[in-house]
Amino acid sequence: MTDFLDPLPWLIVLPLAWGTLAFLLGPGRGGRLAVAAIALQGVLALQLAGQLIDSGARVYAVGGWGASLGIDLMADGLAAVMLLLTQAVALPLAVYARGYFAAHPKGRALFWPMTGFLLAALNALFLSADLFNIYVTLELLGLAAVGLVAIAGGRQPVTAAMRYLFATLLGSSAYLLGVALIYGTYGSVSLVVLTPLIHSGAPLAVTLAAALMLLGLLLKTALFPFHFWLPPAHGGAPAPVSALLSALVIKATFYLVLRLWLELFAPLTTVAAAQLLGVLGAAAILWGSVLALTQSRLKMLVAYSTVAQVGYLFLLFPLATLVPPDAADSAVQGGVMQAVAHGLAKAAMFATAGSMIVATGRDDIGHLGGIDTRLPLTLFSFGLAGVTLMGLPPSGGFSAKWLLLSAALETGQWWWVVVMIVGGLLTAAYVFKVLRRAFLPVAEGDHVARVPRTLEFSAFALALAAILLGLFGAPLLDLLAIGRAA
Amino acid sequence: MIDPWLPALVVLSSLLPGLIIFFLAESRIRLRTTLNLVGAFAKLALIGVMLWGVLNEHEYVFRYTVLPGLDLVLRADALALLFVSLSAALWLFTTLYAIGYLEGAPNRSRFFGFFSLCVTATVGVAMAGNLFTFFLFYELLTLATYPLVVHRGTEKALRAGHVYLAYTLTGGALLLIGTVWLYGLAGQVDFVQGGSLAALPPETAGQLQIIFLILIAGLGVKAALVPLHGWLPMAMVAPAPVSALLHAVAVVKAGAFGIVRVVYEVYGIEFAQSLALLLPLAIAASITIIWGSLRALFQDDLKRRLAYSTVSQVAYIVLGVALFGPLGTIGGLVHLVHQGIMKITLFFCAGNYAETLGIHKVSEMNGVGRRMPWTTLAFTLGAFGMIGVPPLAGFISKWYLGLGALEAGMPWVLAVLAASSLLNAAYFLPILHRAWFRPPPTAWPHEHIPQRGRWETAPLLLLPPLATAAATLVVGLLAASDFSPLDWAKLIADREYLQ
Amino acid sequence: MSAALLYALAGAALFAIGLAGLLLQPHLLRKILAFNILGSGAFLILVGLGQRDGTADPVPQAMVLTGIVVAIAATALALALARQLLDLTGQMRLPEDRPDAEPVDD
Amino acid sequence: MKVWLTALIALLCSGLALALGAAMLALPEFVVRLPGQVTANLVDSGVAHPVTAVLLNFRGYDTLLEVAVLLLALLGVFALSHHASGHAHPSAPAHPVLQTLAQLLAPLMVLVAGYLLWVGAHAPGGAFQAGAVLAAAGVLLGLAGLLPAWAQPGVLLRGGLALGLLVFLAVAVAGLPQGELLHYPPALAGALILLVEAGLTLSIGLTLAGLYLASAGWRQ
Repeated sequence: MTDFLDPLPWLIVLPLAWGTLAFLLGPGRGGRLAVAAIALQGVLALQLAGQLIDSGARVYAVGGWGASLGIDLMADGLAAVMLLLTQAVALPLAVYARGYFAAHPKGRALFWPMTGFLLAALNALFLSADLFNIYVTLELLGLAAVGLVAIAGGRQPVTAAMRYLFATLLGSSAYLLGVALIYGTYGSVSLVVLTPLIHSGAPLAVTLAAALMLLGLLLKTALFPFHFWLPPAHGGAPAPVSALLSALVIKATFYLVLRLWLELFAPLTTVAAAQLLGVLGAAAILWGSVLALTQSRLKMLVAYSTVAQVGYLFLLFPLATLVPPDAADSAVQGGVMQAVAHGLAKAAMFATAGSMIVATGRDDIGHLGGIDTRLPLTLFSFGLAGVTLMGLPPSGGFSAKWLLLSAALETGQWWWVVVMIVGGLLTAAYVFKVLRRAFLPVAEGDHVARVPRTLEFSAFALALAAILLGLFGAPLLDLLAIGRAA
Repeated sequence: MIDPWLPALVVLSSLLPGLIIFFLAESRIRLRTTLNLVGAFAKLALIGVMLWGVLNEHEYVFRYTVLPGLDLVLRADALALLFVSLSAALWLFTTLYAIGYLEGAPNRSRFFGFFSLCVTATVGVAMAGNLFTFFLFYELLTLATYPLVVHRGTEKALRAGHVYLAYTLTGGALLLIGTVWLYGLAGQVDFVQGGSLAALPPETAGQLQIIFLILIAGLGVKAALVPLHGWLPMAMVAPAPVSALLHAVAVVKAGAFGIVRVVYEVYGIEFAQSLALLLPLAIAASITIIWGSLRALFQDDLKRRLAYSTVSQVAYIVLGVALFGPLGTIGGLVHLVHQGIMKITLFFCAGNYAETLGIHKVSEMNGVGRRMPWTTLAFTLGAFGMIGVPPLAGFISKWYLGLGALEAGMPWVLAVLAASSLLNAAYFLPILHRAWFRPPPTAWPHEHIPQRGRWETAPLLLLPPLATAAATLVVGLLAASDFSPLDWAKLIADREYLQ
Repeated sequence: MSAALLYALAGAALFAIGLAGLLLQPHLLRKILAFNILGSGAFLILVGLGQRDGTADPVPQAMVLTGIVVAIAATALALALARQLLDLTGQMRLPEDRPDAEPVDD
Repeated sequence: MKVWLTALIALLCSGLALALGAAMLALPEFVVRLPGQVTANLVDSGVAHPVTAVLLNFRGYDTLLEVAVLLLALLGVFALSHHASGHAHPSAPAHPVLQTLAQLLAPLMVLVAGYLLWVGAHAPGGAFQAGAVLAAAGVLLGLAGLLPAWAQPGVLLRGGLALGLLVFLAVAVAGLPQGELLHYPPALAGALILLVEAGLTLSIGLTLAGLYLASAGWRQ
């Protein structure tokens, strides 16, 4: 009977099931079901992590066939970390969304089913060990995300969704072409089978495939200069959606880039390519931060901040490629820590931004006066999230920055140090641009309403988690180490 | 065994009240006050216990591993306690003063919340056991003081806040770079008496010199070393209690204290000397001393004049650090305490003049001594202390600094001290002359608080400055006795020069 | 050089054409068609390379069936969005949206 | 400027095509071959047709997610039609000849769909082909103005749309006690696959039809 309760398959089946049931229940229904189910998913993710800690990484053959004929799922430390992040972000956001759509019903009709499918896609993607199956999860993820962006209707969101759809389809098509080439070369799409086969002397088709797949995924991750689609999409969607997209969806494709780079295509990676990724990351940090600083709409500011924070993720590649193993380890740890910290903090930031918009009735940084007296907890949460993004201690963001900085100095790549420090200062600039406004008294003609308690506390939980990650990050790194043949 | 937890408790004793106060309704005045005072007294009690322990060679260390190779360490050693007791004592006075000062003002929950966070950060800085922990609280201090600086919410305040952030966050960034670099070279460097870097291979000397430069630059911003002092005079827009705390204990002292830690307990004074790092530091300090005093001369705004005087006075501490030899050390460390007591007195008084009579400018102070004799008396004591008139606190500091200069073989420093003393006199005595001997104007600029019987102003505004003024006198007179700041500074100096 | 490989080469051409169309055509309907050509190219390559040694391979065929359904779903959503955009803006192309200029529709 | 961009993109695309071609012509021998494995395991797969075996057994998990993708697309369309400027109204009744034709054809198409579903087990065919034919019938009736456009599907319709995925999920989970997700006991495999396919046919038919009918009512 233990097989029946194995958490691994349920992490994929459960969200699919409750998503479908929510659709069955009818427009706007299923919120309570979702919260309960996501809580259960959290338990499952913890249980899975426990299994890994006890007995190491595991491979799961769906249908009992096993690679290459069947599809394998694989759970190692990296996957477990991402799964934990996903459920940890989704649960408070689900609570938040119930309150948000109660106060702000636009777009609630199909939010829950789509969110169910989105979470299913994420969990499936993190667990998949089959290149073609990953393609299917990518499409499920992409369509769910696009649907959620358009969910509230209106000119700007629909335009953003259209642009986002083309970007994500182009990305997954490039990825699919890569898969086709890989299958055409080796006759299999199973990571387990392929990893030992690919070596530095691989045929041109494989190099081409690697380039296509990575490019497609970078487009979906909105790494500069592929970020054009992100700000309108994340800035235009309803707050809970923006939070889900910024916190999780782009992390999924980053996770794939990381996996492919570190494992499947490791023999093909070069220092030049890694430096290029780093340069793009640096450009993203500076460009995104500067644009965030120039925004007048709160959610657009937060969206551009995502563009910038994505850049930090890619600094790990030059720091982890063809360098001494301990430096590489700390770089990868830093990158993953950044992904987790940013996930929590950005979710909190979009959630608090949503609360402020609900309270002031407008998405305008110039009219935040009075927030600090009416919504102190919300503003406090925004500040905490900002601290994480700035990379100040104690926070997950700081731990990430620390690990990346040490890796940079250890490998003598001081220029990344400069980028990270400057990026941190720019982040402070745009975070305080919001805070200083919120400290002002209410302007004439403005009115700041109270918002439901659930909005304030769910956002606070996320921000607090981002901070606590800085104090209790060590166990996460231990989990991450499982199954990494470093 | 509770010992390891004592330092953590000292931090929590103001952190928890602060966090609770944030979410208190504006009207819950009594509860807020109680929380503040309970926190303050609890802190003092804990410190008392640890003072006794440390005197008997006992150490209180709290250690928690954040990441592999990255520990959060709180250590209550002699040096830490010197600073912690100062902060805790002055926090109590400032809290009382602030309660009186902000009576009926808006956003008091926010104010006292951040006020407590600010003190939390300061004691954290004081008890930090390694550079990472120090950096953590150093940044927390920046974040906690920003809302206090912009508290009034005026355009001027917001601009000042901007400048303040620009300076301090950049300083923090430099400190971070230096810390990471040093950790990369030497692993995690805990603060230990005599320093720990001397053991490194000689070829790293060059890097160590650069790192020292970066660290001092990062710390110099908060310590307001010229030319990194630009934010300090602007931050004067903050309410008086904030300025008092910023100048006497919190921000500038955090910077100066950091320099003390880096020189004595990271590099080690001998090693720093051997790397030829002390002379440049001494020169920088001397320039700051003179420059600050010169600028102070030309300020008509009372608080700005005091601000520039702070710039110059804090540099005394750095100067003492830079003088190789126990006497210089004693002079610098004891001034850390003395300057705090004297400067907070002066700011309390400045606040009183402004709150009671609306006096903001030196030129408006004619005859104020007759209207507010007690406040003016306190101000006079503080000013004389600053000038270095025996037997007041300031005299003790300058005396030991002078001896230290000779001991370190830098006689030119005596000239600097003399010059700055003259300048101090030049910008303080005119104020006293106006206050005592000029006839009062027919009407004060803006009289908020009328004379009430023997009370020239609100009791909560009058008592704290009198207390601290008295302290200025006492620490000077009883410098030779046990537990005086001087005595404690000697204890520290002995331990730093043990080897 | 087997017939299957010929299909794959045709697929490569289709993919390139589709890619160019997707990037260059401003009209949404053309973009959507271009995406379908792009996808068909990828499918052809998958099937073609899969049996380049002459033996029919059911696995890529099944994969392509899956891919086709996914492509249908994506196309349907794209068409619906384009249609909605036509209703909202009166044109079948992506406006140069500057979200800052947009009124927040609440 | 525009011209140069166009030229550049055209150049890059043709470059890609050439690179792909070159890469394909330089491929080594296969390392892994699946056709053999497929035929070897066909007996246990429960169906005789290799593609169906891969689609619903060996790689059934892909299909499970793919069904979710299809339903998700429909959700997206529904979400949009929620805010469609014009409210859904049936298109004008078509010419009587077309109407009668549609009425005649629709039952036939349902029959064909049933056949395709059944034949899929051992010859080309199966749930998707069957579903497509069903959908065609739906669209035909819609065009003939015999079906209302559905902006707001009722509970029954939602049930029909969700049925396929739910059945598939139930079957997938039913395998867990014996082994892994989607594990079919060889003895039951045929029946289970037919069950899944039956559910899928209905839902896919409704979904594909819905993708058309849900947006049919929007005003131009």
